[in-house]
Order: sequence, then C-alpha cells, then structure tokens
Amino acid sequence: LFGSAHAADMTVGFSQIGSESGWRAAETTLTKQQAEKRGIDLKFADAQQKQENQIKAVRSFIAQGVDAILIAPVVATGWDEVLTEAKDAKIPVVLLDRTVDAPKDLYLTAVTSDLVHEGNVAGKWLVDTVAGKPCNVVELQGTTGSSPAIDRKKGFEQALKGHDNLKIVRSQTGDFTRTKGKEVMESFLKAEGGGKNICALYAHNDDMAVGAIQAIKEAGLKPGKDILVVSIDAVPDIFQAMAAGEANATVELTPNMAGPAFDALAAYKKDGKEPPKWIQTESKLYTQKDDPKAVYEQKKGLGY
Amino acid sequence: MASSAVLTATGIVKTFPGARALDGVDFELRRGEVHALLGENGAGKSTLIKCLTGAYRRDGGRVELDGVPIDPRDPLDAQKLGIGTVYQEVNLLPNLSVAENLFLGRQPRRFGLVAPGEMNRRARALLAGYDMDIDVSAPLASYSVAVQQVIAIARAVDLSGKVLILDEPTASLDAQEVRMLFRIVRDLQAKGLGIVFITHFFEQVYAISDRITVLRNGRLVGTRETAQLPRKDLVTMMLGHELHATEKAADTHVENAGPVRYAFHGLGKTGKIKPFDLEIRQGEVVGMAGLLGSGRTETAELLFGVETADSGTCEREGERLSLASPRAAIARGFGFCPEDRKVDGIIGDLSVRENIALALQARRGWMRPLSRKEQDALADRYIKALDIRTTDREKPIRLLSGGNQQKAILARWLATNPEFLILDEPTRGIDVGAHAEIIRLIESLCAQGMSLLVISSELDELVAYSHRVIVLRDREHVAELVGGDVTTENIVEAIAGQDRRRAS
Amino acid sequence: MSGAKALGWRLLPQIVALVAILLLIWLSFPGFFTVEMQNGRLYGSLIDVMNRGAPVALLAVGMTLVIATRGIDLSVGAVMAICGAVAASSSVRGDPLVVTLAMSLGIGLLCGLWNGVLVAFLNIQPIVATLVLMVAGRGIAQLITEGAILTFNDPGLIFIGSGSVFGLPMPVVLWLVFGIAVALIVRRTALGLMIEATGVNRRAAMLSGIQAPAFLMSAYMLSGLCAALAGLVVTADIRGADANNAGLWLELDAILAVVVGGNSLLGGRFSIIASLIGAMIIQSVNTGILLSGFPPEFNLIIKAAIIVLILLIQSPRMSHLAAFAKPAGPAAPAVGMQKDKTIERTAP
Amino acid sequence: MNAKTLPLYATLVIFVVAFALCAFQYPSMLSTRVIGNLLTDNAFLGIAAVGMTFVILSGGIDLSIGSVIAFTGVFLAVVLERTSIHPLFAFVLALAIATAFGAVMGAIIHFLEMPPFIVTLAGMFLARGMAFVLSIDSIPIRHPFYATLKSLYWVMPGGGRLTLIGGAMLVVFALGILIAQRTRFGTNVYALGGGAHTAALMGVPVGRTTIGIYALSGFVAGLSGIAYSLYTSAGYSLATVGVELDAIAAVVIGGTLLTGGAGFVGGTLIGVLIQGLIQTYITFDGTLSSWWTKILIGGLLFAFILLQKGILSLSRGGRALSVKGA
Ligand SMILES: Nc1ncnc2c1ncn2[C@@H]1O[C@H](COP(=O)(O)OP(=O)(O)OP(=O)(O)O)[C@@H](O)[C@H]1O
Ligand SMILES: Nc1ncnc2c1ncn2[C@@H]1O[C@H](COP(=O)(O)OP(=O)(O)OP(=O)(O)O)[C@@H](O)[C@H]1O
Ligand SMILES: [Mg+2]
Ligand SMILES: [Mg+2]
Repeated sequence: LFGSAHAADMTVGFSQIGSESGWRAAETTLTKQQAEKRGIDLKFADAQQKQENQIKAVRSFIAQGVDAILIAPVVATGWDEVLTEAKDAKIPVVLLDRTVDAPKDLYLTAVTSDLVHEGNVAGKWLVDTVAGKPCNVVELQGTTGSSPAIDRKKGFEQALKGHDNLKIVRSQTGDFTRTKGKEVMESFLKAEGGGKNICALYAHNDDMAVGAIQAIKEAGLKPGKDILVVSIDAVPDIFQAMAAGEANATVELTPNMAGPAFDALAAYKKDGKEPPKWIQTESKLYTQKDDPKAVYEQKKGLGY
Repeated sequence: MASSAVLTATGIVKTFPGARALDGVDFELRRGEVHALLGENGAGKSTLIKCLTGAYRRDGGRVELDGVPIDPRDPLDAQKLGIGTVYQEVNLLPNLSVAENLFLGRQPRRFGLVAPGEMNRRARALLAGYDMDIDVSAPLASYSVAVQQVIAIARAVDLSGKVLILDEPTASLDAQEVRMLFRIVRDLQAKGLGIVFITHFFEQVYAISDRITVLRNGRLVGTRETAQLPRKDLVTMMLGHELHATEKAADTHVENAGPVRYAFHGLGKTGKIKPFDLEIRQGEVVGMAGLLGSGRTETAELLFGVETADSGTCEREGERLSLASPRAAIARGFGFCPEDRKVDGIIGDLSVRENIALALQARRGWMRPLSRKEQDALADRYIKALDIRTTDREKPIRLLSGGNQQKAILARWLATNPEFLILDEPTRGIDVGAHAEIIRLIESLCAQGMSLLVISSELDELVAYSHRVIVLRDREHVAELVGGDVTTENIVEAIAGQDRRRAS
Repeated sequence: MSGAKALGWRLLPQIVALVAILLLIWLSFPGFFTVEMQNGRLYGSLIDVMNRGAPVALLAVGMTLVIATRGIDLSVGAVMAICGAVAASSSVRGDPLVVTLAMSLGIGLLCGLWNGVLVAFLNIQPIVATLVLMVAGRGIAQLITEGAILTFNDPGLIFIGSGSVFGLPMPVVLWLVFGIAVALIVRRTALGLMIEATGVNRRAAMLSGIQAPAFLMSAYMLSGLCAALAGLVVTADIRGADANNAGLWLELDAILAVVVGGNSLLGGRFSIIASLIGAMIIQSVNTGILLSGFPPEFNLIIKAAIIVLILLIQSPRMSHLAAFAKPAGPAAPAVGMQKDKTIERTAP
Repeated sequence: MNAKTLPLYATLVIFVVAFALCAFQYPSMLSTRVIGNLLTDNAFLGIAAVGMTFVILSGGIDLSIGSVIAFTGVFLAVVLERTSIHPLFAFVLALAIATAFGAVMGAIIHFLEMPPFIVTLAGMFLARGMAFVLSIDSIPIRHPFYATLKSLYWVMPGGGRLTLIGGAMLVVFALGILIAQRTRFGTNVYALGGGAHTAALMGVPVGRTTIGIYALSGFVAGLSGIAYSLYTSAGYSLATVGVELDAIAAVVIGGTLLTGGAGFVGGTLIGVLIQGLIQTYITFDGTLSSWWTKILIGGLLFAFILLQKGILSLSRGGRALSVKGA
C-alpha cells in the first residue's frame, strides 16, 4: 500500500465508545487489524459508554503526544473544548462513524455513513417492495436519544412520506438489543391482533431484528413472508436469517471506518493534503437476492 | 408553692396494635418532689413516660405543665418545654463522640459554626460533676453500658429546666454511682424541679422518693406518700397480691456442691483482663463482684469464647477444651446471658418465640429444625414460667418492655439446658416478683446440678445465692470469698481493697 | 394466628398492588387477559408477563436472601452475562447439555462464593464487595464471547428459553418451581430463621451460637446460582450469549422487586413469595408500557409514576391501618397470673 | 489520629502510593497537566459525590443524581437555546428545580416512611424521563457566556490547567467538610446515621434533617449538572448514566460506612481521585481491550479496598466480634 509506508512509525490514539454490540466489536477488531497492516502503533481506550471517559482519553492522548487521534464519538455534542486542545497541540483528529457538531476546522475529517440515508434506503426498499399495497409497519427503535435511533427513524419516515399505503402503527425502543427486540415485538404482535395486521417490521439494527424474528416465529407466523423484515447494519447473523428466508433486507454499515481514516491520515502526514471534511462510507442494500450465504461466510470472520 | 403541681396528666390512654398499654392513667408531679413510678415489667411505666415527652402520641387524655395544657409533638418539643428525660435502655448515639451526645442540638457555636474545643471543654466540666474523667472526644461506643448510662443522665439533667424523668437510670450502676446520682437529684430537688424516678430497687425508692405512683397492666393503682407506705403494701399494690415467702431465700446455702466440673488456668487477654484461675463445681453458683469496668464482663466473654484468650487453658472434667468461639462453648454446654441486652441480646425484629428458640435451634443446626409445635410449646412454657408479659408469642421482641426482654433472653439459654450458665447482670431491670423468681430459679437450677457464674452489682443478691464470690478490681481477680465469708461487708471490703478506686 | 393467615396478611399489599396494575393495563388494553392455546403452548399477554418476568423473578429469589442478611448483590447482572457466555461457548464447543448446564451453574456458584468470601470473611461492605464483580464480571463475559453475540443451536439449551411444559413456557416453570422450592427449603428448615437473625443483629446471633459467616456465604452463593439460571434463560431465549447487554442494569430491577415485595433493605424478615409477586408487578408495568403504545420517551416517566403509586399502596402508613384492622389479642394478661412455677428442664 | 479518622488516612496513603506507582511506570503522569485533568474530568462526579456522602452518612442512599445531572444539562441547553435569558439566571432556575426535586424525595421518604433506595430509584426514572421529554436530541450550548466561563482557568507551573469546574469541585468539598464537621445540621446527619429512632428520642428534628439532606443532595446534583454542561457545553438526556454508582463507590472507597453514621466528606474526594486515577492509568496503558479494561477496573477497585482493610486491621487489633448491631 502506498500511504502505509509513511503511516508507519506513527502513533495513533483511538477512543472507542465501548463494547455494546457485535457491530462495535467488529469495528474495534477491524481498526486494530488496519493499524497493524500499516504498522501503526495504536493506543486503544474503551470509554465504557461514557463521554467523560472519551474526553479523558483524548486529553491523555494529547498529554502523551500521539501523532493522531481517532474518536468514535458517543454523542455529537460537547467536543469543542477538547478538540481545540488537540488542535493547539497540532494533533489531527479523525472522527469515526459519527460526526460532531463542532466547527469543521477542529478536526481533519469524519469517516461516517449517513445515518439518515441508511434509514432512507431501508424505507425506499419497503416502499418498492409493497408496491402500493396497504401495509402497517411496526418500528423497533434504537436506544432512545441515541443519534442512530433518531436519524434512522427520520430517514425511514422521509422515505415513507407521500406513500399513504404505508403507515407506522407502532414504534417502541428495543435498546439495540436482541432481548428487548424480541420482548417488544411480542407486545407488538399481541397489540396488533396476533400480528395479522402487521405487514412489515423495520428495526434500527439487525440484532433487534434477529430477536423480533424469533418472536414472530413463536407467534406462529412466518417472518419474511407474513411479516417483511428490513433492518440496518448487515451483521452476519441477519444474513443467516436471510438465507433462511426469514429476513428480507438489510442496509450495510461497514465496520471498517479506520481503513479510509488511516489512508487520509497518511496522505495528510505525507504532503499535508487536506482530505474532504466528510468521507461517506457506502450504505449498501442487501436483499435475499445477494446470496446471503456467501456474504455470511465472508463476514463471520470479522469479529462481529 | 412548693407543693403545687408542675406536671399533671389525666386520663392518659395509649393503644398499640393488639395491646392497650395505658388505660386512663392519671399522674401528678409536684415542684421539688421526687416521684417514684413503679410497677411490674410491662405495667406501662415507660409508655407513660414516652406519652408525656411526645415520643409516643397519646390516644387520649390531657397533659398540663404549670397548668398550661401541652401536647409535645416530639421529644424536641418536650426538651424545649424544659422536660429532660433518660429513657430506658441507654438512648445515645454510639457513633457520635461523648461531647456530641451531651450537646446534640445545642452545640456551642462561634460565628455560626460549632466550636468543638468549647464543646469538649463544657462536656468535661459537665462530667466532672459525676466524678467521671474520660476522653469526651472518643466515640460513645468505646465506653461500657455503665459509663453511657451516666452520660445519658448528665445530658438529661443538663436539659431539664422544670422536670427530670429517669427511666431505670440505676439499672446498670453500682452503689457508688447511685450515691452520686442521688446527690445530684437532691440538688435539683432543692432547685424546685419535679423528678420522676422509675426503678425496681426498693431501697432506692425509699431512699430518695417523696411519693409513689403504682401502675399495673396499664391502669393506675394509686399514689401514696412514701413515708406512709410500708414495703409489704407496696409489693401488694404492684403485684395485685402478696409476694409469697421469696425474698428471704437468702441464708439457705447449699454447701454441698459437687465435684469440679470446669477448670480454667491462667486464662487472660492483655488489655482486657489479667490471667486468672477459676474452678467451677457441679451444682455450684459462683458470684462475681466488682466495680463497673472492673472486668467482670470481660471475664465472662473470655470464658464464653467471645474474646479469644491469648493465654491459659480450659478443662472439663480433666479433658482439654478449646473455646475458640461462642459456638464451640455452646457445644460444650455453656450458656451466656449478656449484659447489654439491646446490642448483644435481643434480635429485635424476630418474635418472642423465635428469640427463645434461637440458641437451641442454633445448637441443633439448621438441618434439624424445631417444629413450629415444639417452638410454640417451648415459648409458651417459658412465657408462663418467667411470666413474660406479651400479648402473644409472635410479637416482635423489641416491642416488649425492657424487663420482659431480659426474661426472654434468659429463657433462650434455659431452653438450651446448659451445664454451665454465665449470667451477666441477670436481674437488671426486672421487677420484684420476677426478681424473686429468678433468684429462686438460679437456686433450683443449681440444685439440679447446673453450674452457674453470676455477675451482679447487687451484692445482697449475690450473697443470697452464691457459694463462692470472686471479687474483681481493675481487670484483675483480687479475692475469693467462700461459704461463711460470703457477706456483703466482706465483698465491699474486697472491692475497695487498700486504694479506693475513683474516690469521690 | 395461623401461619397461612399470617402469610395472607403479609402478602396483602403486594397482591393488591399487582391486581391494581393488571386492571390498569386491562383498561388501556382490553385484550390483556385473553389467553389461548397456540400450537401446544399457552399464548397471551399475561403469559408474556410471566415469561419476560422470569429473569428478574429468579434473581429476586437470591436477592431476597442476600438482602435479608442486611447485604446487597450488585453483581447479579454481570454474573448472568458470564454464565450465559459460558453456556453458549461450551454449547458451541459441542459439549453435551448436562456439561453445559453444570459448567454454567457451577460458575454461578463460584461467583457467589467469591462475593460471599469478600463479605463474610474480609468484612467488606456488600455494596462495594459486589460492585467489584459487577464491573469486572461483564469484562470476563465479554472476554469469553470477545464482544460478539455467541449464537448456538443446541435444541436442549434453546428449550430452556422457548420450550414449554404443560403449555407453560419453560422460563415460567423454572422460576415458579425454583422459587417455591427455595421458599419451602428455607422455611421448612431453620435456614430462614438463621438468616433473619444474622441480618437483624449479627453480634447477638453469633452470641447465640449461629455461624453467621456460613449463612452469609450461603445467601450469596444462592444469589449466584439464581443469576446463573437467569443467565441461562436470557441466553437460551435469544439463542445467543450477548455479553454486552445480558442482564445489564437488571440488578436494580431485582432489588426493586424485593423491595416492592415489602422486604426491608435493612435485613431481617423476608418473604420470597412476596418478592416473586414484586417481580411480576415490575414486569407487568414494563409490559403494560409496551402495550400502551406511548412513544418511548415517556416510558421512564410512566414507570416512575407507577412505582410511586405502588409504594403508596403499600407504604407502612397503610399497613399500620391494616395492622389495626387485625383481630387484636387481649392486652397484657390481667390480674391473677399463676405464681407457682418451677422450671422442668427441657429435654434437648 | 483516633480510630474515627483512621480510614481517612488509610485511603490517603493508598492514593499517594498508587499515584507514585503509576508515575513510576509512566513518568509523564507526574505532569501538572495530568493532575489538572484529573480535577477537571472528575469535577462533576466529585461535586455530586459530596451530596451522596451526606445522604449515605445519614444511612440513606440517592440513586437519582445521575439523572438529575443529565436533566439539569438538558434543561440548561433547552432554556439557553429557546429563550434569551442569561445563563446565570438559568443556573438559578436549574438549581431551584434540582433542590426542590431532592426535597420532595426527602419528604416522601420521611412522611410516607418509604425506603430511600426505592424513592430515589423512582426519582432516577422520573428525572431521566423529564430529560427525554425536554429533548431526545443532544443540544449544543453556544452561549458566549459559557465561553467566558471556560476561559477562566489558572495555569499551573508545568502547563496544567486548574479550570473553573475543577476549582468549583474543591470549593464544594471544602464547604461540604465544613457543613459536616462544624454545623449542627452536620452532626444531625451523623446522628440519623447512628440510629433514626434514638436520634428522634434525643430531640433531633428527623423530618427537617431528612428533607434537608436530600434537598442538599439535589442541589449539589444540580450544581454537578451545571459543571457537566460547562464541561461538554451541551445537554444530552443519555449523559451520566450510572454516575450514582461511581459516586457511591467513591464515597465508600473514601472510608464511609454505607450503613451510615461513620465517615468523612474529605475521604470522598480521595475516593473520586482514586477512580480518576484508575481511568487515567488505563488510558495511559492503551493496550487493553474493552473487556480487559473492565476487568482491570474491577481488579484495581478490589485491590484498593483490600489495602484499606489491611491497613485498618493492622493499625487496630480488630476485636473478635467487632460487628455491632446498629
Ligand atoms: N411500640 C409498641 N408496640 C406494641 N406494644 C408495645 C409497644 N411498646 C410497649 N408495648 C407494650 O406495652 C406494655 C407496656 O410496656 P412498657 O415498656 O411501658 O412497660 P414498663 O412498665 O416500662 O416495663 P419495664 O419495667 O420492664 O420497663 C408492654 O406490654 C409492651 O409489650
Ligand atoms: N466509671 C467508668 N469510668 C471509665 N471507664 C469505665 C467505667 N466503667 C467502665 N468503664 C470501661 O468500660 C469497659 C468495660 O466495662 P465492663 O462493663 O466490661 O466492666 P464490668 O466489670 O463488666 O462492669 P459491668 O459489668 O458492671 O458493666 C472498660 O474498658 C472500662 O474501662
Ligand atoms: Mg420500661
Ligand atoms: Mg459488664
């Protein structure tokens, strides 16, 4: 690799939110792999879901004088101060999988997907699939207040706008977890006449979808047929479900944010070339047509 | 003026779930008089007090202070009105320092901030009046029941502007402290305060009180001039009938104690008690006398394995025992009825039944439970035998009156049928009737071959039932009186020794 | 007063609260009580309540005893995660079911042992002692699953989560049987008495010959075992061990269940049955919220409001009134007590 | 140095030793910068922990502080975003609300005789819920006054900054110590911890004190919320989840008995710093995976407690049955 030569002997601090989901674990693994591949010395700090810990981490990275800092921000706000400190210390900062609302000059670039767009893609797929037929949708939200939950909801609703045949009849939080996904889906099924008036499920992440699929099966319905299932993240297990015809579609959120980030850093270090402020990762839509089995095989090694 | 009432209560009623503790009780306290409030355990004395001081809200009746109707919402109100109280059971805070306990709520302040130096100075001054010279900045818990009692009294006296109420203040005091207390009471009396005095010691009643009010089962029996009320009549008033030939169980000494059952050699623990030898025969009562803090409780705790001795051995009929823990001791047929009922004795939230069955159950192990029937039978037997006053055996023991709690703990140990029973102040806070019963009990137990070690501050009581009396001074066994030598005088002699401790 | 009657009085506030909640839900969601048979399995919201309430109910059993000893166990959530992870990994490794279960339950006991030693022998305050495992435990669980969701498909293990016996979901059977079994053991032996005594006044209990440490240990170990069972249930339920989220913050719900069950956090008197009802109360609230269809941002407010309501129903003030309602025995026995008595020695 | 203050000194010694060890492994940890960060990053926790200390000393517990902090942050953000009122006034409002919130919980605990654990747990749900209702989204605070407040800091020799909130924490602790040790209210708090019933018999105004304690805890939580919103210049309804546990841990590590009645506010400061130290150490290490991080935190926590126990039992020949029923 070209950039890697220069990236080598670089020390990079990485402040990770924590480890709350399989996807997060995969991101961490991939980041470490990418760093290794480029001979980068990666300093890793797990923030246990706490912004203050992330700020602490960044501060101590600065104190240790690393060459660059990666942050996967737990929340969009509240970064101005510490980012300024980094800037003063002339340490470039790259944001992963979420932007922050701080002045753009405070960080080098942000490697993220567009959360709203993800929701939008999922919504579009559903609109096209039901093709004008009336359809009651139930929604499994992510953790209340978390930006993925908010934006993926927004995007999905945008996509549904103007298609009055689709309406969201129930929407509850499943905290991004399988257990809650299953529990909430059970109550949806009860509340909507045993599921007979539900035609589709939209889950803010695959884990909740996987849980919900089990609930649907235990209610004696066929997920994927009686109730369409579309979700986001593209973790391996959802592809198994797709292969079994129990899930219909998922939108990929790549866990490999670090790769592009390191490349950008390398280029920047090499000849001060400013990357674009936003490196958007692709939000690819997978359906049962895309040979889910194969995708599962290639993904299951990535530490999801 | 001197004879006019300072505090009058009329028709006081107090009902607890399942028990009417007070039933239309009248009570009048005059200026400058010491008024003894007497009655059996559970008669309602403490409850009446608590109703007067707002610790309980009364359900009926009126209370007047200097002719003005009062209704203290809580003890704080009462304090503000000039009523100082020592409640039964030392009611101070173990985690606060002695000084803080003395001045809680009225600490001296400088610039709005509490001034500890000043507070400690005053505390020391205050306690000096009670011949007590202790570190007032140390937490209260580091002192014995006795010291705590004295501190509680000092606090109440300091608080009382018009009325001082003392609920069994002398229960854990020895003669010397009692004398000192009476001196102070007389001063206050002279100052025109009204003083309510609850006790089960008749000597003290006749020594200090001007009038006597007697309660029985929550009802007023009557109020008399102490001078016009012979002991015999007083007893009858309290019990509702005469006390059959009990108290003079005294000089009936059973000289023929059996062979040596337990032998302790050089048992001791540095800082607690100097090494001592002790032999206890079958069917023998060994009394233990000494001033407060002389180390009697420590001795007992050492024998029972509460404190692990750092020197000495223990033999039972020749075979070595290791008394590493109370459990081990109990397994060897020991029993120990502790002095500090509240902290070491009762399991407050558990019922009377469970408290009585506890030690026996513990020895049987949890796998072999006493059936509910057995427990009930056990409880009922001792409730009857020791005449424990409770509405039913399922009542939480903390709701029992002080004396009745004491009886329940005694029952707990009798139920285990021990070979060697250690009693630390067994008659503390127990009424005349029960007192006589317990003395008889002790005698009948040893007649049946049980060995007893009895710690008591009541010397005539010790004399009454002890074959031998060990005398302690300053954490050392200093003398042993046997047979005919066991007399009050000799004990006092021995306790005093050459140098009188804490001479006043 | 007979034991049964006493129990009735004891459970009254909890039962009232539970009924009240159920009715409340029923008003907002008429179909709530309908339960039908569906492919050999009872099916309905009421069943969901009992099913989803299983983990907290199981935890509550152990937590009740721990709290009775004047302690608290914050680690149960983490222990659930560990035991779930252990079970999943062993199942993935292809061990036979018995081995899987034995390992997972064994680990649970081990965790309890650890807590017990810290509390009983090192005399560390329970809340911090168990805080250690609460923090480290989740790490250990994640170490086992490496942060991913470890999925398995051993039908036997899955059965624990979604199987059913006599139409009742397995988890329900588990907590009912286990809970009642423990309740019986504790009350039919003297275990309960010993634990209560230790909790109310440890020193007095020791002076009466009770080996308090042993009983402390047993309480924490039972709590560990319960956590293991709960861990198995949630893991089997989603056919995968989610070390990151399994049992997260569930310790709070368990404690809440015990207290809603009317047990004092200051130790002493306890009732396992009451705690189980408490667990059901809490789960009814959660399920009710889901069924009500409010937007999620209101969940917590509703929950808070209902909890306050429940506690109002069973606040000591109310029970005072209940106490006065009880048939009152006569006051301290009146005149003329038998004065002639000599103690016959008890035969041990 | 008497038996009461022993745990305090024990904790202090442990902290100093631990810091020395860390500094030995990572010399750069000895910089005033790290120390400055230690104060700034833990300011909001420390401030809240002061309130928690009072609550625990009185034998109670307050699980609501984390949510109250978050609520205060969101409240400030919303108010400053949607209205034009001055932050100082907003601060006063927030503090008033938080204090009232605490007072109400105290009143419920006292008058309805409910266990604090549950009442404050409900409070925890309620406060977090109100934060959600105010705004699910996280809201940045761009008011210039915040900038000025942030610009107030004292540069220590060596480049470390003692920021406003860091200083505020120290001040709050100073005041806390003063209240606990030198006021009648303080003594009453200890009295309640020693036994509410006895305290009542001794004439302690139990009701007033209880309400006061939880009001104080609420006030301090509000203060901590302000500190946190200054720290992040934002309001976020999911912020500071589980801070109550950190606070409790800090208090107990600081040598306060959870059963109440014994302990010192000063100890809590050390407890907070110890936790901060653990965090800093971990970020300096930078090789730990997410799970090893957790395990290490737990391990270190255990080590500290054990050390404390050791020192205590060494310095006082622990009695055989030292557990006294309250
Ligand atoms: N809080 C309570 N609840 C229920 N019953 C109570 C309560 N307090 C006291 N009692 C009952 O009221 C009666 C009177 O108790 P009280 O403590 O006044 O007796 P007493 O005269 O002080 O006896 P003693 O001399 O042993 O102290 C007893 O039968 C006791 O069981
Ligand atoms: N009047 C006193 N002044 C100072 N310290 C005292 C006094 N009385 C007791 N103590 C202290 O209390 C502690 C233990 O007293 P303890 O009660 O065990 O002695 P005791 O002989 O058992 O007296 P009793 O059993 O009558 O209370 C000792 O440390 C002793 O120093
Ligand atoms: Mg009394
Ligand atoms: Mg003694």
